[in-house]
Amino acid sequence: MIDIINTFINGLSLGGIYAMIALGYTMVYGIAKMLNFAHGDIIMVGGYTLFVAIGLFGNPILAIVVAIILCGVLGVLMEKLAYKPLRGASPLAVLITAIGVSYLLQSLSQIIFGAGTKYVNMPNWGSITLGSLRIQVYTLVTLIASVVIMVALSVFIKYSKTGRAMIAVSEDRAASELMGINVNTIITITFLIGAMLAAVASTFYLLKAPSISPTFGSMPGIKAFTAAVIGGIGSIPGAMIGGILLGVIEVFTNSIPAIAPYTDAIEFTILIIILLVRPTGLLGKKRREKV
Amino acid sequence: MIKHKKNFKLKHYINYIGIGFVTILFSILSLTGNASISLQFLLEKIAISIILAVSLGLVVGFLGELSLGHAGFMCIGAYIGGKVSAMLEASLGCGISNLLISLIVGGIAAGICGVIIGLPALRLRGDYLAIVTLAFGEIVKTIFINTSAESFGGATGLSTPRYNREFLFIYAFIIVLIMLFIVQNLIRSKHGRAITAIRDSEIASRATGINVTRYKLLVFALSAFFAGIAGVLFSFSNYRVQCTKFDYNYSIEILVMVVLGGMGNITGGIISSSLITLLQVKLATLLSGNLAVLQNVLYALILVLIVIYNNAPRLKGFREKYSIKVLFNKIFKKKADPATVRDDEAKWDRVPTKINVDDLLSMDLVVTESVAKPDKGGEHNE
Amino acid sequence: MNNNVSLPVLETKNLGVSFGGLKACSEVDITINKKEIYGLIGPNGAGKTTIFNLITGIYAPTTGEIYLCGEKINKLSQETICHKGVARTFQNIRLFNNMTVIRNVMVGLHNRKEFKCSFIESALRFPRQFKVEKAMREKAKEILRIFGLEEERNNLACNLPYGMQRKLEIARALATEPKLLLLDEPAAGMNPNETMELVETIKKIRDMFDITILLIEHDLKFVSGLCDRVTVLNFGKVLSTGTVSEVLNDPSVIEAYIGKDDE
Amino acid sequence: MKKLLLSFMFLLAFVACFFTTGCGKSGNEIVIGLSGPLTGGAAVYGVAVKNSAEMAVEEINAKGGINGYKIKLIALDDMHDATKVSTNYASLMQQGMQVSLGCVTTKPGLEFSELSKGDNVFFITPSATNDDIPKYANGYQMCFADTRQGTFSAQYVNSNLPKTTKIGILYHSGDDYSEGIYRNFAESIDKGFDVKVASFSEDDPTDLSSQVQLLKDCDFIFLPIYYGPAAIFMTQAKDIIKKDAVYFGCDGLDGIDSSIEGFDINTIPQEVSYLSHFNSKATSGPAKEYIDKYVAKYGAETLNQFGASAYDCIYALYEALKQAAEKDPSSVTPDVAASALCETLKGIFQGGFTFSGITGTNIKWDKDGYVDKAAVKYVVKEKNK
Repeated sequence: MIDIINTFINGLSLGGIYAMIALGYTMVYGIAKMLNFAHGDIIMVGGYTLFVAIGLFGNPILAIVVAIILCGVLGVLMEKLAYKPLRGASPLAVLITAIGVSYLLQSLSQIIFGAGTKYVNMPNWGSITLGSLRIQVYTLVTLIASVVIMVALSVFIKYSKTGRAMIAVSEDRAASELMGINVNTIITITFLIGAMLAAVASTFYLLKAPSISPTFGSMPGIKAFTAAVIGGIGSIPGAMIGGILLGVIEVFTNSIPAIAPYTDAIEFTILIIILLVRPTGLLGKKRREKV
Repeated sequence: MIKHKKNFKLKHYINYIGIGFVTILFSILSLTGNASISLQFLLEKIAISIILAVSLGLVVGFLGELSLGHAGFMCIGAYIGGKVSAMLEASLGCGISNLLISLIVGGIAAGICGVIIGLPALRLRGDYLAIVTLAFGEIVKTIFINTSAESFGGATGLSTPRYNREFLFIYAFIIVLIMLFIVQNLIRSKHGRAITAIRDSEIASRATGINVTRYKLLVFALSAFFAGIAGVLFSFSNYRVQCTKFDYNYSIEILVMVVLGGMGNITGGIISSSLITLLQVKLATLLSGNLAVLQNVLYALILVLIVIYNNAPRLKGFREKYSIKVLFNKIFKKKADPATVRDDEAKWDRVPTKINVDDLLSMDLVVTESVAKPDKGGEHNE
Repeated sequence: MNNNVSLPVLETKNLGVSFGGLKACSEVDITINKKEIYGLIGPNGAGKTTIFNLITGIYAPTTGEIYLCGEKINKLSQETICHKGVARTFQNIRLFNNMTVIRNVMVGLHNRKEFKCSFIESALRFPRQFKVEKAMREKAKEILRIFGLEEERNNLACNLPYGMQRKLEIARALATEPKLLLLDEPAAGMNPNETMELVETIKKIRDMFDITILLIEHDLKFVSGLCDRVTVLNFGKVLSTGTVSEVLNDPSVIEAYIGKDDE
Repeated sequence: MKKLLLSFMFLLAFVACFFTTGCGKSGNEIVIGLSGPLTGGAAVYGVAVKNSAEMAVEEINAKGGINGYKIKLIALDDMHDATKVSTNYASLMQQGMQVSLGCVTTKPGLEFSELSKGDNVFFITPSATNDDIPKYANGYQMCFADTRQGTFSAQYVNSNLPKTTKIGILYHSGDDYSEGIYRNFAESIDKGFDVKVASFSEDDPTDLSSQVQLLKDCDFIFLPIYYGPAAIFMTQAKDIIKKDAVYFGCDGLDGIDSSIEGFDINTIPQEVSYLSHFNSKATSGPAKEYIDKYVAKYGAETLNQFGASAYDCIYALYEALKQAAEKDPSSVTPDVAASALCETLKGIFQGGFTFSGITGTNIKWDKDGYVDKAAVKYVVKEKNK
């Protein structure tokens, strides 16, 4: 029983991380209408930044701030250099560019940092014991922080002027342009937020498992994409639910030795089943094409 | 077919002529012992890439559905076909009969999976379908990687007979020709028209009586069948089939070939798949030692620049002035009038590349209810 | 007009559909006889297009039945309904934009018996493929000629002017050899000249192809010049049915529709 | 239009490619070929092998080469992808490869061993551990084969641990190296042990917390995995697994204390040890010399047993070729065909050839090409007192 609770808490915290990455995916998707396949690699860049920054400053909090800022800048740069020239072009063209950017980031990081694994000295907070239940502190921190961030993001989107402009752009870009919303700025801000969330996710990843390599971001990226789709791509609460669901499933299947090798297959099968039952994800808007 | 001779257009046959020329040229070179091993290996790879790109092009370019799991079908073909060929090796050896049987079995196995994955395609669209196909590919991979060593080889892969490299690429190119024959005729026929109609507007095609279900399943099955064929060829061109190869990255690579070639453009797909394969092999074999890290940077840069150059709306003027087509037309004094597509028959293999944003990648059709929306250009009541 | 004793081409009984709690239309009874041109009018949001969608199988009715020549069609798929002989156009034009004009019509010809050609025959290039293709092309040209679109046949559909696109959509629908043709605002966006021309064309095709036509339109001049009978809808319910002049004099119609007309 | 444009751009690249490949075999060097993952997820192994081999080649060339001829090493990138091996192999052959180090990793290595069989190219792989790699007469291994590592480890467990020990295993499913060792280990340990098994399936796992949960009661945890995932496991298990537990791995664990920049093994309270042929913490002898040279040249990050093994491979080839040249100078020249050289080398390797390097002394090869040398248990870190 204790094991199950423990596993569940681990799943929640992993899910929180997935949710955070999925948020980036889903926001960029909803607003810029593109699948940013390079999103996973921003996590990787965030990881390397933390590695360098902790080495430089020693202070993890400062390093995290630096990583968030740098990833934000990278997200904006990526958008300006690679995606903005393609605004208005076929979304598949943008998809291919995103893949190209992803390759580029991976190989550049290998050139700069080498192929080896780097280990980031994140603070170790130890664990707390509640009866026979022992929980790692970082698990709790991740869980709480991700909930706080999600709530803050929801509030920001719902109540701030920029947030509402984002909703408008995602609903109808042309109309919002006519209403005087600067679509380019909104898209840039979306990329900024998405990339910053990725940096936060990368921090939590490193708190869990402090090692990074150039391909560090690709699997979390795909998993988070899956999470975003399970929740209904474009939907912010959907990304949270999808992420947490996926995290819990992953940790549980991993904890049963007989099915552990099939973890990926199980996760993806659940995804397919969910989509067959609800074709637009758990919280995706049900859209009926107007005739 | 004699009565159609007057309509003979080089354009119709350019793919056959191109591939046929390459096949004959290199067959002669190879059979007379003038082709190097690396050329033979390269040609095998190119043939497999062409089959993959053209078959994925059916789904993405002509049917207008995004598939990120093409490697999964290839994986099934490679494993099933490879297993069959390994079993037949004892009785038939590794000859043409073994090749044919394996190709058919592997292709059909993949085709059946194509129908299975086509079923969600009836319900899902856009990214949702894309992620289901991606998931399918990963599931297939995970299942094969966890098989026992006796059945499908497990982690070290399935050991399969390798076909004589002097002949395999010739057969592979003949298969490419057969595939082109089938795919091009299909696209050119009324069935192809129905498929492109579904891409342009599913609702209108239903209203026009097109059996959308049937055609979607058909295209998925056919595309998977050819991917399976490519997989079987792959198993014959390698000593081992290892499923780590067939991950989503490989599916994306095939998608890149399709997109760069121009969606719904078979000739473009052939050219881009050959050139990308060539580029990758050349980059890998040229940049040895410390330079190897540069190959991905170069590949990524080439990819991004080509896509931006070809698609950026701002560069449109530049493209129109300096593209090769304009140059070509200047040299041969041809009129290029984009508004009119002259000679409908000549354009059968190429449908314009622009697929509606919302049709392929997103589903923006947010509809509150089915009540009528304001009239377009009609009177404005209230 | 109603002297034809054969079964009505279209008959709806107590037809209704609701989305969530909202009743888009209810208790709609329409009977259309052979070779009639029947109008469906009403203010925006009255449920006219919804009825089209119900007839063509896009929505499944919540209540009631639809009969086509006496055959119940309300559980069938869109394709089957089309095969049974119902073709339609759309309010917001839905052409196959990336295909040429002639191909748009050829898609319409797809399911005709005389152009049957199996998938294998096409893929392997049997002689029938060529024969069928040629015959389809000729037939499509013939249909385009009626609408004066023959010259445009090799243009991309999306490059046509608006009026021509509307005509092309009708041509495509006609190509499926329908018994009943549903036209959703065929004259929308046309100038008076084009509208008059369209009236003639619609009458011509009714006689030529021996079909029955049900149309939605706002332009009362168009409706009165064309329709034998009309039904007025409001809030998803039938207000009145009869000839144009009968209906226009119905006080409930005047109040609900004409009275509110800003024009 | 697009396609023409595209084809033009690619054609340029294509033509450029052909111009630069024209080099072929140049001059009088003995060519050693190698294919390994120089980029991508497994790059750290490929880079280590390439660096070390390069270093050894430079040293040998500085000494005057073999039989008066310099050695040239050509290392191509296969990205740990078996399908890239065929073209790499062909390209190496075109560039005049006479003898080879094969592939760095197993999956491509299996393909390489089949390809090289046809041309009868002698290869000795530093690190492709699968049992099938030296399947044919032309293939040799410098590293231990998977089955041997599994059985060695099991023997160690059987003879040194009390039967009450709770044994845990963490392996990487879908990875041939890890699965190979795990299966042999599981088969060979005595039935009396209480064994718990956990696995992960990603190449770069980011979270092993559920595996840690599964193994938390074990006293002895066998880790037939590479050091990257192992470091993650140890970090996550730090406070959960008993402080007096023992982590025991195979040669993949080598480098855990040195190759991960920023990772301090001393923060792990448990004992960490592994069975290997090379100790990257060696404080004396030739191994120490190698380590110092390597670190000075390439840094510690890619220092691991893969590299050491590659260094030994080159030197073993050097010694063997030297012997051959002493017998018959004409048999070791840049003009000798790969196949002929292979026969010469096979004769030497099967003829009582022994070699002492940094991964062992008196290294011998049996008739199947498997290496015969001592596996030593290295304790990287003792348990905290």
